[in-house]
Amino acid sequence: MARIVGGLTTSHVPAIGGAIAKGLQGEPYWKPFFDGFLPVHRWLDEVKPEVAVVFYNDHGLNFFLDKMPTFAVGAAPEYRNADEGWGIPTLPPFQGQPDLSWHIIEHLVEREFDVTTCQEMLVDHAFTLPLKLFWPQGVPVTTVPVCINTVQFPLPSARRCYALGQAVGEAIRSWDSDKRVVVIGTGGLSHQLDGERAGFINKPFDLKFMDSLVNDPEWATQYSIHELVEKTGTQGVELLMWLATRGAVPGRVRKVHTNYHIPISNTAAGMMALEAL
Amino acid sequence: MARIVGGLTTSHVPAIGGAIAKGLQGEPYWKPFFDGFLPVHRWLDEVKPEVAVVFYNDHGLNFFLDKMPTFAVGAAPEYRNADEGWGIPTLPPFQGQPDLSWHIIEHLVEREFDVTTCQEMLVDHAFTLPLKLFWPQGVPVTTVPVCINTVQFPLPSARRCYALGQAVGEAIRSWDSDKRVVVIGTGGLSHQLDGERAGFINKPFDLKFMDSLVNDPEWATQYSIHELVEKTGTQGVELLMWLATRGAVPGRVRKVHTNYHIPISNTAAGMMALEAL
Amino acid sequence: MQQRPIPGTILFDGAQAMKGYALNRMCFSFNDAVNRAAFKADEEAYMQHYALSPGQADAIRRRDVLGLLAAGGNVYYLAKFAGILGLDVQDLGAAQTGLTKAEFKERLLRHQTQPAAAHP
Amino acid sequence: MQQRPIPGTILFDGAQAMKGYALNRMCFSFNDAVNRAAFKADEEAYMQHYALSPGQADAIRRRDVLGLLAAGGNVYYLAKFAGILGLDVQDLGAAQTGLTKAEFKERLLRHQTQPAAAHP
Ligand SMILES: [Fe+3]
Ligand SMILES: [Fe+3]
Repeated sequence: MARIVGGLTTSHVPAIGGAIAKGLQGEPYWKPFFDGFLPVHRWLDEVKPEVAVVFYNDHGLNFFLDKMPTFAVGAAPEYRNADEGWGIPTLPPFQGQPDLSWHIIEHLVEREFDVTTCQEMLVDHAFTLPLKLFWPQGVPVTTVPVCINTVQFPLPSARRCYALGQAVGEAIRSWDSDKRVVVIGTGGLSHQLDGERAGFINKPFDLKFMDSLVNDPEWATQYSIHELVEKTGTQGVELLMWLATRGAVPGRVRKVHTNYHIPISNTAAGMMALEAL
Repeated sequence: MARIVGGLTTSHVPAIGGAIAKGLQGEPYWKPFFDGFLPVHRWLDEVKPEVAVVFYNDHGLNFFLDKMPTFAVGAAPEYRNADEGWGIPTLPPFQGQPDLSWHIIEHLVEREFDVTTCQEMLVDHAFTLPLKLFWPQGVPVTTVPVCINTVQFPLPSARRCYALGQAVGEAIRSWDSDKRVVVIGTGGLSHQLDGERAGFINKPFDLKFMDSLVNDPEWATQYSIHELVEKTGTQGVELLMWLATRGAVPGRVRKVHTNYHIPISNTAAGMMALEAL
Repeated sequence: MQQRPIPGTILFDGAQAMKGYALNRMCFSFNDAVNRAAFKADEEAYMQHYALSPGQADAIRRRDVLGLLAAGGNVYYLAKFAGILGLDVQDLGAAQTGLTKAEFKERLLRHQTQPAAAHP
Repeated sequence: MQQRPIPGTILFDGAQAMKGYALNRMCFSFNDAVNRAAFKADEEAYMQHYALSPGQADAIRRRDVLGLLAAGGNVYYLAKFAGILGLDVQDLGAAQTGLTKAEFKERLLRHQTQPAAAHP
């Protein structure tokens, strides 16, 4: 059976793509952000994951309001990146792991998750940039994207996303394979792009949330989506991806490294690497 | 609050569209099928539903395998029919009831159904023909389509579909409106189009299933999807729509009329009208 | 998840869906009359555009329904290919069961006399 | 479901999604460079093709971000319109808060010194 080595979470602001393309990682603005990944690179060199299951949210590249899924699971041989409209460079395709995709899909439907299955799926910055951040020298993992709706309300509750993560974790651990799997969640932390409240950031909540993921992973499931928007901003709800990730890495974890930096673009940028024990 | 007047279920074979277009309702082949609807027309004249929530399955018109939802709910002002590739006449658009659509969507997500929301949705023969069968003089109801995946395995279980129906029923009954709502489920009964087993029909199971919907509505939820395919054929699983419909009309019902006729095309054609008590 | 096979039946699951993606994508395109005409005008070019596997293309050429199912075809999409050929579901049933259409219809009719009370 | 409003925030729910469908559909098309060019070449014709409401078209003409949100625009799709204009999220933030871009950035930076221990 496959083994989950741990969970990785990070913010996924589009501007990161520009910074990577222009080689700005050492600039004063970017250094505190990119430096946070260095200890994680060393850890990944040790544990050498071969597959990544990635919880992310689409930002209007693959899904439109004509067919907006709550949960979508990729089941494609490869996932192409594409123009999102603002000129960050398009990355080469990412390799899929369709046998794991279908194993996850079957397990999720059996567990009464009503997923949308995607045999073709364009992946946006929320999927691509974190992979480049964790593996700047080239992405050595095959992938399974799991997309959670944060575009259109009603959103799935924090509790439902955590349960989704748990079920995905069960599926990975019952996958008939000897591969090492890492779970990744991208998005957040607190930020809001739209409305008069644009620029909202809530550092105390973010730090408490990051802390909870280590030893009290269900802490955030006490909040409704409405409360989470209130506390973290309209885009801060992307923390749902972090919650699903932690749900997939069950039991106790060791904190490999964390980073928190304000601001990248309009975002409180967070990063965590948790090793499964 | 809105009131559910009852549930209607019927087979939805494409050939029905040709028969209606050519006026063959009185021909010996078709008469036993179309005559089954006459008592239901009288009942509908009495109870006068204003809105129909329709459980149906898409046959490759609106959904493809790039984005195949388990459950999809329409939220459009109108639903267009379109060419399905075999030349049955395309019908004029059907009116939506978007406020009810959104009320149902919000309730379903709150109840942990992970629906796909469709603000644009082409509807195929499985949606259009039953409305023409129940209202041959012109469709007087606005509509909310709810599509259940029967194209690609894994399918949602019978139990899950029944629970979906129950949650949709709760949503209708908590809709802030004085409208009379009828729930419709289309598909089945036993038939199989593909493979060496094409032409399979199981009359004893169909009759037992129809019987169970009156007084023992959860009876069919004892079966796995695999067992249902075994007992009713690869397309016989469309009975999931009937189950969801009965889930939405809770409690005791009065049998207004039923009909069962073999064959229409390759299908054991069934029809039921149940009045909510 | 191993389950006992159902004779004469292929369940369209993940394995079939992967195998048949190109074929089903082509058949899905047949919803559009323009695409049906393009296929009829040049079948080979059309199949090449959709990158059908050699086995899929061969089954299309031979109008081999069981071959199309084995190659990952899904009955809901294949029905649109049957539409191009002017075949109805009873033609397909006959082709798959090795019966004439008359024999296939006769077999359907015989189900009328199945006893209602047999154990389901 | 009445919930207490969050100041300065419109949740993109069913009501907004219905109101904004045409506008968001247009903005979704801006993923494609060809469509961005077509919009730039003739904004009025492009908006007409997507059947924008008069209020939506007006907000597009005035580059009025708050107006676009009020007209049912969703921030994820509107971001693609901002891309056409060469605006980043801090330009948008400044425009919506009535600050200069420098002031808006300054305000973001001040969050660094929020005490970690305050009640979340
Ligand atoms: Fe984001
Ligand atoms: Fe059908």
